[in-house]
Amino acid sequence: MADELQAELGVPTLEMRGISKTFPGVKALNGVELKAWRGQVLSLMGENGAGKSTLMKILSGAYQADAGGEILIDGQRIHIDGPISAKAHGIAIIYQELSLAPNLTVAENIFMGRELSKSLFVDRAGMIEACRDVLKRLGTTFGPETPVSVLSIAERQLVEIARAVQSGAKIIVMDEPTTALSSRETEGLFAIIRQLRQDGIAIIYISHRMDEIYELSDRVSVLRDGSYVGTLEKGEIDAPTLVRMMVGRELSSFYTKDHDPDGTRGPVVLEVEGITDGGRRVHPSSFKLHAGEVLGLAGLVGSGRTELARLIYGVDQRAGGKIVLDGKPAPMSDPKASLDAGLAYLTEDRKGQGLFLDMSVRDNVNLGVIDRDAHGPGFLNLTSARKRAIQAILGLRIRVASAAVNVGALSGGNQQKVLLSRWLETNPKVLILDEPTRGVDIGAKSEIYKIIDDLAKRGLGVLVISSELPEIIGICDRVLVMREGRIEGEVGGATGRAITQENIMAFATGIAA
Amino acid sequence: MSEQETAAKTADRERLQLQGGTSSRSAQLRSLIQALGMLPVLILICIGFEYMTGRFISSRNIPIVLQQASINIVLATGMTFVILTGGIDLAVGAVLAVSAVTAVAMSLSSLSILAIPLALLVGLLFGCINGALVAFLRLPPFIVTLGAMTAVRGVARLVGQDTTVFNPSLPFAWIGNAKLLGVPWLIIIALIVVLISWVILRRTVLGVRIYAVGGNPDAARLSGIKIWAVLLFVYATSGLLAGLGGVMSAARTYSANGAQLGLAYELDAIAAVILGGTSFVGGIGTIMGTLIGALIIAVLSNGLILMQVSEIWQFIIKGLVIIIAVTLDRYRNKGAART
Amino acid sequence: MSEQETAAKTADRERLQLQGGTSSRSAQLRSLIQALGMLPVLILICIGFEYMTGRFISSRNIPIVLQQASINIVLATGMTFVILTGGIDLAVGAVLAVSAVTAVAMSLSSLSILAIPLALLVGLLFGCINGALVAFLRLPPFIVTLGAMTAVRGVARLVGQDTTVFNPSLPFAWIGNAKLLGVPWLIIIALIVVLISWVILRRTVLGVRIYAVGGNPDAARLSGIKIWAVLLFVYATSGLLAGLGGVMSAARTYSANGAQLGLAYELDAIAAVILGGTSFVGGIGTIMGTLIGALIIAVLSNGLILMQVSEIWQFIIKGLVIIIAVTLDRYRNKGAART
Amino acid sequence: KELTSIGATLGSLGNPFFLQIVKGAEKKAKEINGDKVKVTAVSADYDLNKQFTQIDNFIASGVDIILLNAVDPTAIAPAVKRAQDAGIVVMAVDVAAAGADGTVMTDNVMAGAESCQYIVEKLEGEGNVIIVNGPPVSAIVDRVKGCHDVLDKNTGIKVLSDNQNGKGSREGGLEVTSGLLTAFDQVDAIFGINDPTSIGADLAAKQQGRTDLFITSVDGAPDIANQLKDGSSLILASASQDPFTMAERAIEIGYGIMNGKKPDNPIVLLPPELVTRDNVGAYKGWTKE
Ligand SMILES: Nc1ncnc2c1ncn2[C@@H]1O[C@H](COP(=O)(O)OP(=O)(O)OP(=O)(O)O)[C@@H](O)[C@H]1O
Ligand SMILES: Nc1ncnc2c1ncn2[C@@H]1O[C@H](COP(=O)(O)OP(=O)(O)OP(=O)(O)O)[C@@H](O)[C@H]1O
Ligand SMILES: [Mg+2]
Ligand SMILES: [Mg+2]
Repeated sequence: MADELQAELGVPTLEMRGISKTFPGVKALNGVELKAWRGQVLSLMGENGAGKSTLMKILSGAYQADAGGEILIDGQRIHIDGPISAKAHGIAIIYQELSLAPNLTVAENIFMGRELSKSLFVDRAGMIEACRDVLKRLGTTFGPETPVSVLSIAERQLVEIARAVQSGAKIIVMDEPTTALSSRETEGLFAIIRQLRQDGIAIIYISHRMDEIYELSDRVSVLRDGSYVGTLEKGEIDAPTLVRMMVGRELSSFYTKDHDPDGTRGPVVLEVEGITDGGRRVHPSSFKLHAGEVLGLAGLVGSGRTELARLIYGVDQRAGGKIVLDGKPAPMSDPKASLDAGLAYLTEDRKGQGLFLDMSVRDNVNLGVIDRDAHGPGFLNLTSARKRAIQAILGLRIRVASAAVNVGALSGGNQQKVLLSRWLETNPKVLILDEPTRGVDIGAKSEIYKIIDDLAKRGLGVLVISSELPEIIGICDRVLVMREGRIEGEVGGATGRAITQENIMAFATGIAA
Repeated sequence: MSEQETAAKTADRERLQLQGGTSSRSAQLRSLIQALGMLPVLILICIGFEYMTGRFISSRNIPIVLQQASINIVLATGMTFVILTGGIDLAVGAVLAVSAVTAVAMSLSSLSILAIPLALLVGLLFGCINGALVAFLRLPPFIVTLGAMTAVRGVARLVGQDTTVFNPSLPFAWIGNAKLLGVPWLIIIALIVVLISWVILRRTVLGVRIYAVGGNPDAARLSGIKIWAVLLFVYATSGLLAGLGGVMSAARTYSANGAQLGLAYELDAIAAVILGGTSFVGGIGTIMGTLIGALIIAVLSNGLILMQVSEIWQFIIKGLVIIIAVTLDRYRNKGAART
Repeated sequence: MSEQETAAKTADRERLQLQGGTSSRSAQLRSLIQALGMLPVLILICIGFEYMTGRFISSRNIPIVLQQASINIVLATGMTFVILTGGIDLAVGAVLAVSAVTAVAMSLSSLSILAIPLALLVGLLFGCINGALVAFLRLPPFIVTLGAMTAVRGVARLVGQDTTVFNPSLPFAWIGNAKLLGVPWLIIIALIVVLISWVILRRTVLGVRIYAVGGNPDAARLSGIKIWAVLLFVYATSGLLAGLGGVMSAARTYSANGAQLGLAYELDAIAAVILGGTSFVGGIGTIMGTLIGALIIAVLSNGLILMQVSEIWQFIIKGLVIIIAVTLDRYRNKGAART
Repeated sequence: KELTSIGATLGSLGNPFFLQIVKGAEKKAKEINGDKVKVTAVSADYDLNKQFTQIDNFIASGVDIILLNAVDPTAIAPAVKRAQDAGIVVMAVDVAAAGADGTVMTDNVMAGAESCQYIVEKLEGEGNVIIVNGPPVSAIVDRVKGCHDVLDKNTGIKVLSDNQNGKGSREGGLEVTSGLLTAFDQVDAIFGINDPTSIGADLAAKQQGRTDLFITSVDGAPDIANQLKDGSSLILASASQDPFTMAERAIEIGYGIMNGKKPDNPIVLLPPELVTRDNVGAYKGWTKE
C-alpha cells in the first residue's frame, strides 16, 4: 500500500526518518518517521505527551534531534541546525505555545525576522498592506496595526496562523491551531488550509479534535509514547481505529452526562445580576446557576465570555451589577475574596495567567489551598501537599515523572491538567471553567468530562466556557450564548430550544434576533 | 515588576479600545501624547524652579542645564538600547572614565590627532566585550557589566597611571567649550545622538528587532532573528556612546581621572531611561522618553543649586521628586485611560 | 536578560527531567547539588588564595573574612526576597546608614537601651514605605528605591548632623566585637538571618507565594494571592535587614557617618544575589546561593589584599573573577544537564 | 626588626594627593630596606566600615606598618587599637587618628585660613565670596572652618554660599560653580576646598565669561603651580601641602617606633605654605621621586 502510494505521489516533499530526541531522563521521541506530500494535509495525532510538538520543533529547528535520524526535503537530505535554516528550507510553523512579542503590532509580529525594508529603512506601510489580506481571510476583527498585547488568546492564535500563512513556506506545520478558536474562526482557517493545499503546500496538522481530523486530513500519522505507530490513509480514517492506535485501548463513552438525569435542578448557587464593566466589553448581563448544573457559555471569539467570567471572579474592575453566591451577596472585589467565598476560575491562558512554569507540579497543584493545609502560623504541610499532587497526577493521568518536576517541562495537555487540578483542590461551590480542555487529548478529555459530571453530581454549579461546540452540546444542561458582550440567548433547560449547533450558532451570529 | 507591567498593559489595552471608533490620525496624536510621557512633569518642575528662583529660565541658565545634561543624555541613549533588550549596562561610568583618560593621554602624545578616534574605539571595544559575554556565553548582563565596571575601572586607573591626566591645550577642547550658532557643541552632539538613535529604533529593521528581542526573546529566536547580533549591537552601542561621553567629559574639563570620573554615572543613566518610561523587562520604551528623563535629572540638580538648598536637603528633595514624578506619570496614564 | 533566563530555565527544566527514573532520594541529592551552585567556585577561589599566600585558610583569617562578609550577607538576604519577586532594592545602603546613625546617636542619649530597637524600626519603616509605593501605587521598584536611596541618604546625614557620630563605650559593641564560643557574634547573626530566611522561603506558605509572585504575577493574583501583601513583606524585610546591617556596622566601628557609610553597598548585595544564581526576572533563586555569592565577594577582597596586589589590579582581578565565576557556573550547569 | 611590608589605607586613591602619599611611602621604604619592602595601598572611599575591613585585612596579612589616612579621626580608634594589639605600628597621615603611634599632617585649619586670608587682603575686606565645599571629611571640614574663621572676622565680606558639595573633583566643582554663578550676579572671590574643585570652578567661571572674580584653593598641586606660573587661570593662590614628604616622614617615624625608638614628638604638623602668582617661581612644588 505505502509503496503504491509512493509510486502515485512521487517523492515525499518532506520525509523524517528515525528521529529520536532525548531530554535528560526522558526519551521523548524514539525512531519516529513521517512522510508528507505537497497538496496534502497530514494530520499528526497522539495523546498528550506523545511527542508531536517535539517532533515538529525538531523540524522547525527549535530543538536538535539526537544523532542518527535524517530529514529529507524532496528526496534531498538536509540539515536543520536552527530556526534560520528551517526557514531557508521553506518550513513554517505555528507553535502550540504562542510565541509572539506582545509589545509589537500584529504586522510586526507577522513579519518578525523577515521584515520588509525600503533601502535602509523598515517598510511599515508595506508590511501592513501585505498582511491585510490574510487577516481578512481569517476574518479577524483587529487590524495589522493593533498591538498584540491587547489581543485575547484566540486572537493571538489567529496572528500566529497569519504569520505562517504569510511566510510563503512550502511546508506549514500547525500545532493545535484551533484550541482557542470557535467554529467561525475555525471555518476561516479551514478555508485557508484548503486554499494552501490547492496551492501545493504540504501541511502538517496537529489537533485533538476528531471532527477536524475527519474534515481535513488526507492522511493521519499516529504517535504513542514517542514512537511511530502507523499511518491511516484517507479512506481508512475512523474514530475507533484512531483511538486504538493512540491510546492502545478502546474508549467506551466520550461525553458523560450522568448527573441530573430527570432535569430537577438544585437551588440557585450563583446569581449574577446586571454585571458589567461599563459597557466596554461586557454589557449588563444576568443569569442564574443552579447547584448540580452544568451551564455552558458559548459564543464566538471575542464575544466577551472570558471577560464576563473575569468580572464575576473579580479579576477586573466591575462597573455595576451584583452577585449572590450561595444565598449571600458576595462583595467579590478580588480573586482572593471570590476564592474564600467558594468561587473558582480556571483561566483560558494557562501559560500567561495560570501556571508557574518554574515551580514544581506539587506547588502548582497546591497553590490554591496551601494556606488551608498549613501547620500553625503558615508552615507548609509538605505531606498533604505531596499527597494532593500525587492524587492529581494519578487521578488525571498527568504524564510526569514526579511531583517535583517543573511544570514548564510538561507537554501542553498535561499542563492543562495540572492547572485544572489546582482549582478542583480548592473545593469550590461554583467552578468557572474557561476552555477546560484546551489542548487536552481525547482520553484525558473524557476524563475531564467525567470529572465535571461528578462535580455536578456532588452539587457544584459548573459554568463551562468553550469554543468547541460538540463539547458544550455533549456535557451541558443549559447553554447561554454571548454575542458582542451581551447574553444573547439561552438554549436547553426550560427554554424549549434544544441544545444544537444550529440553535447556538443562531444566537452567536445574531441571526436569531 | 511584572505586576506593573500588567497594569500598564491593561491601561494600554483600554487606551487602544478607546481609539476603536476614532481615526488613525487621532490615534497617532494619542500615541504622541503617550510618547511625550514625562514631558508635562518636566515642564512642571521647570516652572516651579523659575517661580522660586526667578533665574531658572534664562538664556544664561538653560544652556548650562542642557550642557550638564548632555553627557547623561548620551549615556542614557546607549542604555536605552540595552534596557530595551531586557539587559542592563552598569559599566558605562567606567568605560567613560577609561575613554576620557585615553583621549587626554593621547592628546598629550605626538599622535594627538588620534585622541578622539582612539577613545571612541576603546569604548566600542569594551562594549563589544560585554556584548560578546552576554550574547555568546549567555551570562546575565547584570553580573557581566558589574564585573566589567570593576575591571574597566582598574584599567582606567592603569591607563591614567592613577593620577589626573591634564592637557591645558587640549586640541578637542572646542567640543566642551565652543558653540555653533550660539548652541554649545555638547548639546548639539547629544541631540544628534538622540536623533540617530531615534531613527535606528523607529525606522530600521534593526530597531524592530531590538524591540522583538526585548519583547519575547524566544519568539525572536524562533522567527530566525539572530539574537546574538542584536545583543552585540546594543552593548557595543552603549560602549561606543560611553566612549563619546568620555570624550565630551574630557573636552569639558581638559582632564580626566581614572579613579573618580564617571562614578555612579550608570545610575543616573538608568534613572533617566526608567523615568522616561522604558521598562526593565524589555521591549517597551522610547528614546524621547529617555531624553526627557535625563533632562528631569539635570534640571533637578541645577535648580536645587540655584535655590541654594543645602546639600542634605538636595538629596531628600531629589529623591522625593523622582518618586513623585513617576507617581504623577502613573496617574496621568490612568487618567488618559479613563477619558 | 531574558535570553539567558530562558537558557537557564531550559537547563533547569532539563535538569529536573533527569530525576525522571531515579528515586526521590537521589532527586533530593541532585537538587542539593543544584542549590550548592557556586560552592565549587568559592572553594576553588579559596584554595587558590591559600596556595598563593599560605595565610588565607588560617584560624585567624577565616573569622575575619566571615566577619567582613556578615553585613553583606544580611543585606543580600533581604535583597534575595526582593529580587525573587522580580523587584530590586537600591536603598539598602542608605537605610543601613540611617539606622546605624540612629543606633549610635540613640546610644549616646539617656534612652540608650532603645538604640537597637529604634534602629531596626527605622529600617523597617523605610522598607515599608518602599514596599507601599511598589505594592499600592505600582511604581517601578528601580525608580522607587533609587529615589529612596537618595532621599534616605539625605535623612541619614540629617540625623547624624552631617558628622560622624561616635560612642567609644557603645552599649551594644559586643555585637561587633565579642564572640560566642569562639565565633564572632557578627557571624552568628548573619547565619541566623540566613537560616530564618531559608525557613521562610522553603517551609512556609509565604515563601511559596513569594516565588509565585515572582514567577507569574498574573497567575498569582488569579490564585488568590494578595500580591500587595507579598510585596510589602519583601521590601519591609529588606528594610529591616538593612537596619540590622546598620546596627552591625555601628557595633563594629562604634560609630556611624550618614554621608559615607554604606555607599554602593546595594551593588555588593545585588552582586551576591545574582552570583548566587537568583534571577532578575523573579521566581528563581535560593538563599544558600546568596550566602555563597556574598562569601565569594568577601573572599576576593580579603585574598587580594593578602596577596598584596595593588589596588588597581585588585579592581581588574575582582571584575574578571566575577565574570569567570558565572561563566564556570554556566558550564557546570550545562555539563550537569548533559550527563 | 626588618621592614618588609606596609599597608596604606587612604581616603581616595583617585586624588593625586593621596597618590603622592603612596609614592612617598614607597620611596622611603625602599631607602630603608631596598626592594624587599612591599607597599599595598587601598582606597577606603571615605567609608569607615570599609576602612575597618581593610585594616583587618592588613592585620591578617601581617604588615609591619599601617599608614592610615583615617576616614574619621576619632571613630577610627578601635581599629587602631586592634592593629596595635597585633603588633603593628599605626601611623596617621594627613588626618589625625585617635590612638595612633604617630601622626604627620598638614594643619588644615591653617591651610583654609591662609587661603582665605588672601581673599580678604585682595578684596580689601569688602566683597562677596563663595565657598565651594566638599565631602564632609575632617580635612575638608577643617579647611572650611579655617576659611570661615577668617572671613567671618571681616564684616565687609559676605559668604554667599558654603553648603554645596563639589565632591572634591573637577566635574563636581564645575557643575556646582556653574549653578552658583547663575544664582549670584555679584561674586568677587571663590574658595575651593581643594585644587580639583578650584579648577572646576575656574572652568565654570570662564565658560560664563565671569572673569571679574578670582579663586583660591588648597593643595598646591602641580597643575595649579603651572597655572599660577602662566597666569592662564583665575586661581591666584593655593595653600600647599606636601604629601610626598608627609608620607616619608611618617614611614621614617614608624620605622623608628618599630625598632623601639620613640619619637620626641609623635605629632608632626606640617605648616602649609601659600603659593601665589607672585611667589610661585620659588615654589618647589610637591616633592617627587
Ligand atoms: N523542554 C523539555 N524538556 C524536557 N522534557 C520535555 C521538554 N519538552 C517536552 N518534553 C517531554 O517530551 C514529551 C513529549 O512532549 P510533547 O510536547 O512533544 O508532547 P505532545 O505530543 O505535543 O503533547 P500535547 O498533545 O500535550 O501537546 C513529554 O513527556 C514532555 O514532558
Ligand atoms: N482586559 C481587556 N481590556 C480590553 N479589551 C479586552 C480585554 N481582554 C480582552 N479584550 C478584548 O475583548 C474582546 C473579548 O475578549 P474575550 O476574551 O472576553 O472573548 P471570549 O468570548 O472569551 O473569546 P476568546 O477567549 O475565545 O477570545 C476581545 O476582542 C479582546 O481583544
Ligand atoms: Mg504539543
Ligand atoms: Mg475566552
